[in-house]
Amino acid sequence: MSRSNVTRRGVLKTGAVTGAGVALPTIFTASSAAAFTNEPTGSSVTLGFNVPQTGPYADEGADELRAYELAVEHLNGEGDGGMLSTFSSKALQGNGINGKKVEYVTGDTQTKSDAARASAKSMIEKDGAIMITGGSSSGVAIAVQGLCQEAGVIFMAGLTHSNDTTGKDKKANGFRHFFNGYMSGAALAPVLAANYGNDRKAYHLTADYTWGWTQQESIAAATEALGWETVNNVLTPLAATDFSSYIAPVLNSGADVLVLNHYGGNMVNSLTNAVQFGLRDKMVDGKQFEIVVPLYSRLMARGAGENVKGIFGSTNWHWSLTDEGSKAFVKSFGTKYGFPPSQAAHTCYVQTLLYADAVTRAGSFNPCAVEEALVGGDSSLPGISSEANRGFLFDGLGNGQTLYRADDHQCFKDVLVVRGKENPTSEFDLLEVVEVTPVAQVWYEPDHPMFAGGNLGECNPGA
Amino acid sequence: MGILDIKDVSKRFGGLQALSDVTLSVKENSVHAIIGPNGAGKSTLLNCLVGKLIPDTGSVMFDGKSVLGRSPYEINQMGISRVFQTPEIFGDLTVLENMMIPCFASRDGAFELNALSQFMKQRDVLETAEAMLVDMNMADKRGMHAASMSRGDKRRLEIGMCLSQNPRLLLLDEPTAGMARADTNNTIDLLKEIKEKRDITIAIIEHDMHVVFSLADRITVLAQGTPLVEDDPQNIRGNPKVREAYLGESA
Amino acid sequence: MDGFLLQVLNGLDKGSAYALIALGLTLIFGTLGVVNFAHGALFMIGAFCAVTLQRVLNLSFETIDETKTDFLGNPLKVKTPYVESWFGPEVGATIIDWAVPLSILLAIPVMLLIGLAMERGLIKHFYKRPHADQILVTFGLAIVLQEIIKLWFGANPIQTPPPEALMGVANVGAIVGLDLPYPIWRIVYFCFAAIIIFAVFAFLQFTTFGMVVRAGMADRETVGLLGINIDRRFTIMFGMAAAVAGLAGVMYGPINPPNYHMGMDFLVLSFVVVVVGGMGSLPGAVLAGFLLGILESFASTTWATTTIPGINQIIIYLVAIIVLLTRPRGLMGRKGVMEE
Amino acid sequence: MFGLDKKDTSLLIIVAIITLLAPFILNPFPEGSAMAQFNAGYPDLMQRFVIFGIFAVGFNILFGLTGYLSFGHAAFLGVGSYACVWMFKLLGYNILPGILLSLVVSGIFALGIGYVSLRRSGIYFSILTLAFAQMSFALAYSVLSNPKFNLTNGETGLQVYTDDPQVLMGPNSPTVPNLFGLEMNATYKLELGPWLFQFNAGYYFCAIVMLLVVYLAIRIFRSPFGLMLRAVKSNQQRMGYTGLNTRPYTLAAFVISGMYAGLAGGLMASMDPLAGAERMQWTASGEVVLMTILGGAGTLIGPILGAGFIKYFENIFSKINDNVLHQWFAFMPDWMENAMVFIVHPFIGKGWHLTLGLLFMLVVIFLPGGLVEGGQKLMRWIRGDRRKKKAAEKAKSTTTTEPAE
Repeated sequence: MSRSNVTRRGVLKTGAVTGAGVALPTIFTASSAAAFTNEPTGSSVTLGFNVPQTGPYADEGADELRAYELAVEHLNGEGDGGMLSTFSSKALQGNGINGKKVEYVTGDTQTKSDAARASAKSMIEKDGAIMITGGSSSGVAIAVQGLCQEAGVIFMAGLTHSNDTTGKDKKANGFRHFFNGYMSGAALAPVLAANYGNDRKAYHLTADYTWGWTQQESIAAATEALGWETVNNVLTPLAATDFSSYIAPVLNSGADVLVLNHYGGNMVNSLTNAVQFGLRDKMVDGKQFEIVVPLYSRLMARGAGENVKGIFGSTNWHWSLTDEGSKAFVKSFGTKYGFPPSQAAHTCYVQTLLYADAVTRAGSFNPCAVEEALVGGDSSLPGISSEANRGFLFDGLGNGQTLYRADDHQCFKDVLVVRGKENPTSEFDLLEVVEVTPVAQVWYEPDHPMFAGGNLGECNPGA
Repeated sequence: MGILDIKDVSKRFGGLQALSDVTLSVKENSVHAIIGPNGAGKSTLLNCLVGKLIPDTGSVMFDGKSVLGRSPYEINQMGISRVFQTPEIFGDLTVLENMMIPCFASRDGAFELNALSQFMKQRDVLETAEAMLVDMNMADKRGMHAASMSRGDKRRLEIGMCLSQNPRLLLLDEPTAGMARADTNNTIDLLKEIKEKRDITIAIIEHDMHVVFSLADRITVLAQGTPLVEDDPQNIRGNPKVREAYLGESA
Repeated sequence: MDGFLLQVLNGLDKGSAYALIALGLTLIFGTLGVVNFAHGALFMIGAFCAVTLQRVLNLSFETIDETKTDFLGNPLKVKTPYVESWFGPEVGATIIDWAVPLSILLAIPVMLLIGLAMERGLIKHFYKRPHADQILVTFGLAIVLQEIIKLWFGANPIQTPPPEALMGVANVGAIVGLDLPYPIWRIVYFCFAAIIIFAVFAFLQFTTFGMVVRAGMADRETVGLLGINIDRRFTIMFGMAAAVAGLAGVMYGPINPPNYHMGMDFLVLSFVVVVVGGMGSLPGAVLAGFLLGILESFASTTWATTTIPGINQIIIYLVAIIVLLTRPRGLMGRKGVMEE
Repeated sequence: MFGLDKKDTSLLIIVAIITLLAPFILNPFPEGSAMAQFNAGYPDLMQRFVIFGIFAVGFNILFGLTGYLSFGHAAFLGVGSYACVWMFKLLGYNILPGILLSLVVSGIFALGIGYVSLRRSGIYFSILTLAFAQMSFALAYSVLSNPKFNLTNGETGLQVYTDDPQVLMGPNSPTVPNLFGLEMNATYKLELGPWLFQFNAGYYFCAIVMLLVVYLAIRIFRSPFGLMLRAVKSNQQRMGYTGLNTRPYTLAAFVISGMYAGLAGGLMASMDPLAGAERMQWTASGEVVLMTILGGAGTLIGPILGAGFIKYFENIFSKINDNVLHQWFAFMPDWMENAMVFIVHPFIGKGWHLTLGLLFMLVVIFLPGGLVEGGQKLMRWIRGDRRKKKAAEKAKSTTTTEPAE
């Protein structure tokens, strides 16, 4: 079953080309010969790594870039091979992708949707990138995903946690390995209930933009289902640096849990401020006051320092995992760079491998063939009975058995609930894995109300 | 009843009574000088005439119409032009461009969105402006940057700009202040020539008695915000009150 | 009531930072007539003085602990700061603990030097240039400074915790019988800001140096005619303004962990503060700083955001517009400054 | 020609030739060569050059002529983009209604903001415009994207979804922005030996629009209206006492330049149908100020040069990574190669901001009149050099003839 089709666009464009080409001494026109956008014709293939290199997420971007370089090395058969040996699919041989040497270009998203699209466009138009990957925020991921859909290349999302990326804004050419707000809520809520009890009053501080809203909605729904009450939800401006005026009202609100739906610099500052105001030492009606940070990142945890100790959150992956895949990845990353990889680095590395694997299995770089290989399988996760439980099942990439689901191009896998470590042994040892929430618990149907409204559309091979 | 009638004008700045009950009339086609010691309120009075200040009480009528509450540009459009103590010209523009702007203002009014034609091709304006440059003896400087000229030339340009609008009343605020003797004499000659050639009323504020007595038909002496005397030049010269208040030295 | 007072405290605290930055900006603008877009960067460098001292104090030698392993499974290297081995673990730990307050000692000379170098090396050549050029060149400098910091310290925020003794909260309302828990360090910051502001005003009011500078702010040419070397004094003023910004930055670290772009975050806001206060007016800058801080705090309360959605996002700008339209030269501005 | 004098006509013609041949001029290096990294002749960047050129030319009408420094012009660009994308969503992908609405909406916005802001001058005006723009940004980023009333789609940016009404779209209409069927992303690629040149419909559309608005700008510069605007900058006091009302002049300039910004915004959305809120942020407003001053405020061509300069940096320098550096320096011995990479590393890729900051400073310090002044100096130097040479030759010839006498 191939979903590739000759689009009207292709025909029209050829028409335009012939029209425009009359007056010019045409020697060879590249576009008319290609079956899809940027079909690699030489001995190499170019991937586009689009990460934030400037702006507040530059450190995460740098870590993503390290992971990409590592992945390219491994794909080209250099280095120790990393997860290539633990990956359940054995299509990748370390001889590039489909026998073509992997080359790459990098760009700067600046964590702005405009700049990210400009950068991605230059990769596609100038450098002939066949796949774009990366990013450290949902706004950028969704914007670039839309662009790749229009341009007819594959987009392998980096760090993006908003439900919308594979919900209302999902696209046939876009794929997400990272988990999302709903999964965070579903994984975190039971752990929170087990540790803090079912009778809690939560106060939410939420970053006032799309990602913040979807995460808040997810966490509130999941905790309320277990008996918690959501006392208040206050939206904070993205540009806020000092959260004191948002934290102060929490003191007298009667709430006994503070949920910080913040990420990056916002999270570091709001958590620091919350601890400053003594919230962690506060007692409300005989209960210890608690703080929760639903989406954790080790790089951010480092910025928040001492303040993260004992605070629950969820994460996509952590370097202290002991499965073979994680160990192999941490080893090759740590050996090369001298410190363990972040979750952003992990998801980017894995996405690159998954793409390469899909191309190799499909035997073609055609985005439609890649889509078919990446999610078109009939395998399914054990223990979940659902129509939607089908796609490409793989293992050995650090998260256990994982399903790339056909219906929305979202990966389903176990989710890690972590807690800030009380006695870290090193500057990297900041989080400890409290629970690995099984995938069945974070499963949702594609038509779940939080994800409804979108349409994958059809894969677009471009040209 | 003159072309400009100032009646009972008072103005206070905080604790300072700058003008109190000034009444003054300027006759058409005359040169009326207003003199007085520093702080007598000359500049305040002038500012009240051109809309920069609004007096607390009193009225200022120009040709039967009140100027009070109008903006400087409206008052200019009524026919009053002002020359400043330090020449106010468009320093970044060329002399010719400087001269064309008042011509446009006279032709097109206070605002005209004329964004597509070329200003150098507006024949009528160009001709008026160039004629005025010739009148002012500045035709050879037409392409110069206005800011780079001597102070005397700037003054000459400013007066020319005012005249090019054919004002009915020309207000001069110490036109020779800070000028060398030669420049001062040139300016006096220029003003005399204007007075002879044109149907124009001139009100002049001046420190330099030489200038005042060579030009004025009528003189008002202002002291501490009030008109002390108004008379013909020859009478002012001999008036003891004036000597006491203004010249001081003989008292 | 408690909530109300807490927000007043928050406002004063935010206002302290605004006021200190705006004070420095106004000193520079008032004396030198230069619009300094790099002032936020000076604030940021101040904060990184604290980070640097913290790093220096934490310089460590490594010993290998065979019993533990690191993330790659190799024996763990345990780091011991030199300070601890020199002064003994306890004294050493205390010194490290007090890194932020100690940084003041480092920041004053460093910031003065940076300020002097900036004025002599760059700003000096821009006195006669249009404000737009000044803005552009100092903006360029701000970018360069912040990128250099980013190169060394990375983009992520870095914790600079306050000394153990100044952590936690104190009940500031206890005296009047109210329950007003407030973070100690924020109280420290407010007091610190008050002292600096007071010191600057006293300096300008009561010293001959200050008198000359004030006269120079009022009319530069006249003072020049008196044969006083006003330029040198202005250079020193620039250094002082830089030091004020730097100190504001040093002490700000424990409130919010410093990152390389914190200067830019404050820049626009502090310009709004300066303008609302009135260009060139020192009391205006301080007043506007506290005023906007308090208004910002109140706008972020649930009451305000439910009454007018999004008010917390725009309050500062809204106030700026209203003030500028009703009071043409800001709250306490002088006539004719920066209007051409 | 075209109602312009000789000098302006030749300037316009030169600009026209350069823009139309840009695909060649910007791609001087053959594909695959190490220098290909510096090629800028791909559709997206070429589009950006001309669109930001339009933005800067419009800004210059306000700032260069009247001296009013607006720090909030990006708001009009953003509003223009939103208006255009909304037209795509409601009517369909034909760009004409979108661009027209951009012009109208940004004009109305500029009229409102200008009317209020122009009551003040100097830095007070700058801060007022900044405040309005920052408010627009904050509102667009979050408040106006709440699920109940989603006008801007916030963080992600406003984009077209398949379930949008698009009432004018027939079953065969293109599903990308187009001008009566001519798709904006249609690109004709010409390979000449190792060179690859790309001719993009969208670029040429933008380029033609830019030529039109540059022509309009020249007309404005040379008109009585333009003269009045320059007079405003030079001496507002004299303006008033010459019987001219400055307020409508400045307001008209503000609205015109706001509409230029809106047009640029509409074109941006037409080239890439997504409108992000960051377009309205103060840094974006600052960028156009930088472009204009960098190129030469008050000059006709300066702002376009400045826009090109900054966009080139943003898009080309940010993409150079260590890998590329190693390729460049591969001919050196290893230690030297590594040393060179180490030295250059801070200035490229993630360090492009640093390079840009340094260049700003250099240009402002040494070329107060911007790049245009730099160009003039260079021309003068070349000419002066030639003249000197001639003079020297002349001197020589006289000296050589002397002995003959």
